[in-house]
Amino acid sequence: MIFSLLVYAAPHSHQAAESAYRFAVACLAQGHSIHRVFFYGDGIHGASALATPPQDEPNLPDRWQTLAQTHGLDLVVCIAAAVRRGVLDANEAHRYEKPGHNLHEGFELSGLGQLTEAAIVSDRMITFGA
Amino acid sequence: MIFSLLVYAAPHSHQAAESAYRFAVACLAQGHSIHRVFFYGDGIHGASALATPPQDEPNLPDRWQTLAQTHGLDLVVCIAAAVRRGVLDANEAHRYEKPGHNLHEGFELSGLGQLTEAAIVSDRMITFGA
Amino acid sequence: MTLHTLNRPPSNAALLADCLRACSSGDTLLLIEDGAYCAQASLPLQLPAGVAACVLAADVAARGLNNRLAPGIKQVDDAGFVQLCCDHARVISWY
Amino acid sequence: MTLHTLNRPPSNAALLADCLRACSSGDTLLLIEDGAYCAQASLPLQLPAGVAACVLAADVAARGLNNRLAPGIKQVDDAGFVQLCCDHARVISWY
Amino acid sequence: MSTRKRFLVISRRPPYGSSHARDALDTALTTAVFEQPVSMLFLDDGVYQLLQAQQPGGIQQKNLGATLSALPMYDIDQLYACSDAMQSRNLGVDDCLLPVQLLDTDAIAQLIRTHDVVLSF
Amino acid sequence: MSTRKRFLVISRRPPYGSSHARDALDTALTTAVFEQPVSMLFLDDGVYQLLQAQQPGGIQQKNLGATLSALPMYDIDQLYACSDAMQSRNLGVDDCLLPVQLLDTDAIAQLIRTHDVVLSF
Repeated sequence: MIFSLLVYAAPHSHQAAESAYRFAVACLAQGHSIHRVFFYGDGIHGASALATPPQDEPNLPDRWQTLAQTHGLDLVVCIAAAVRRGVLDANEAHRYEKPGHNLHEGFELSGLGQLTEAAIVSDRMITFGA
Repeated sequence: MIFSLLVYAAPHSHQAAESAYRFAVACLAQGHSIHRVFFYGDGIHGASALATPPQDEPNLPDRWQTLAQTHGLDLVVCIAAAVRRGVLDANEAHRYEKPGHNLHEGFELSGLGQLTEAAIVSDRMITFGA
Repeated sequence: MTLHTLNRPPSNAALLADCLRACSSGDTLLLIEDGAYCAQASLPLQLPAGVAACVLAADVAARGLNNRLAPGIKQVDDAGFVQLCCDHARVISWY
Repeated sequence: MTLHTLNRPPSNAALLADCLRACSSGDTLLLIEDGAYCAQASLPLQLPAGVAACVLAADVAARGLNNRLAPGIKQVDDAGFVQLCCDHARVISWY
Repeated sequence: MSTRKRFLVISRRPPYGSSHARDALDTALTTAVFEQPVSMLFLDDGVYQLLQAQQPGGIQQKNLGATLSALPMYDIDQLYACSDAMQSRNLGVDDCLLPVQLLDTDAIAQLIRTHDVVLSF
Repeated sequence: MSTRKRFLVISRRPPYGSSHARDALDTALTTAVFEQPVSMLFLDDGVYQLLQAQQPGGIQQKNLGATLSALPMYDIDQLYACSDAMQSRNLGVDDCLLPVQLLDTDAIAQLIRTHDVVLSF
């Protein structure tokens, strides 16, 4: 089956961010495919390149990137939610004349329409929220 | 009177972040002083230099900085909460070999002890939480 | 005496109950943010004896609650919030 | 048929009630994260007819609930969660 | 994207206190822009979004009620609210800023079964 | 910082689902390290933090119960729980991983009056 996930919770603040990752791993292990993981609301913090959890806590942005590389997932971050909360790629940083950018490699900023598109082309859309 | 504030909610996600700022402005307008504003939990996102809200939404990190400059407030961000969530100053970025830093000017990272100290030296400690 | 702020709607019944049971005579309850919904006449607060309730005016207006408030609940502005903090020895935030 | 996931404790009574009223016969309720507290024998769920409930095993263990579960509620692992998604036409997250 | 799916957006939170209500609304609007049929269901404190005369200027937020009023212009006219949630909050359809259909428990379960994708906020 | 104040940390959330419980605990520990007298009060779902046999390895989190057990070593031994919250969750003091005093409504209001600073999570 084709799955897509909506992540609507931030790592370290709500368990839902970690639950989403565990679900994705289980999904792929069973031979399903994941079309897209869409990060929305506070979930966008899961795409931070600067997140530096203690050694005994998982680094979810790193893990998502690795999973995406291995399995060809699409990691899309809602651009409106991310920009207002301070997660920018190089383009947005340039556009708004900000001193740096912090979107983790392997993620891309795009519109909310990518959530709609994911729901259309996937057999199942699962939300992990807080 | 001497006030200190604990901000435990992120801008754009919970109204409490904005309520805290409004309270601080009212506090200073009445001639009270604010010893420290301490950002903890998701509140640390209120110290992001990269936050870029739409024109018709307030940029709270900018506003806090201006308020701090004008009135000599101390804006302290819990270092443990910030680093795991991806808000770093230049020192922490260097220490963890991260490609950039995003702590807004006018804020500083420090330990949770600064919350205790603020509560001790202030007449009132007010929490704005989510 | 304690100032209690509460920022969640009445559907968070456990929070409201904990807040009210923590009130002593002389305390004040200030409803802020989504707590403004707790100030409605249709959902009367069971305030302990000697406890006054008020609500932040900007939050009432934002939510369209101006004509729905319980009569005993006073609206205060931001300056009033600050004054309430001064008038009470400590502040507890219920959220 | 719908899979409902719920990740809040029973104290969020309004959420649990909305979830249960949205269930039709043949639906399944999967309790995850803090929703695991809803699987306790001491707080029996009022499941509509034809609705099964299960709970994510890792969340039960994390919270020390292994000896407190209601007998009718099956524990599933992450693979079981995925399978439940496949077995139902849609998934609703209650949070 | 030639396929069409029936979307249901469930909105359970009050406006302004958190971004949930705004995000639900943006999701519904975007879905409509992508020419998918979308319904909205207001449950629990979500029905407070429907209250007239919201004036959020004092809290530095945009008027959510004004955006809600515009839903029919985006062809989002399948708007539903939980009758129990309305009644227990002393809200009637006359208090609402746009027309909504009230649904009881059975009708809510039925509504869900007629949609392909359910997104909740 | 020669002044001493009596701190009360109120912890109302269950462990693991969100960071509130962990943050409350870190606040109490830090306050103790700064040699201030600190009490903890567990209300509502916060009493679930006290349950024995927590094994959060499967959800990639640290054992909060283990940290709680260490509180007396930091001279945090004024630990209180709401008796109603315990009872309605079918929890007794024997189910708890460390000794707590149960307080009824009057005692909770009294406890608050004897503290200078109250931080709630």
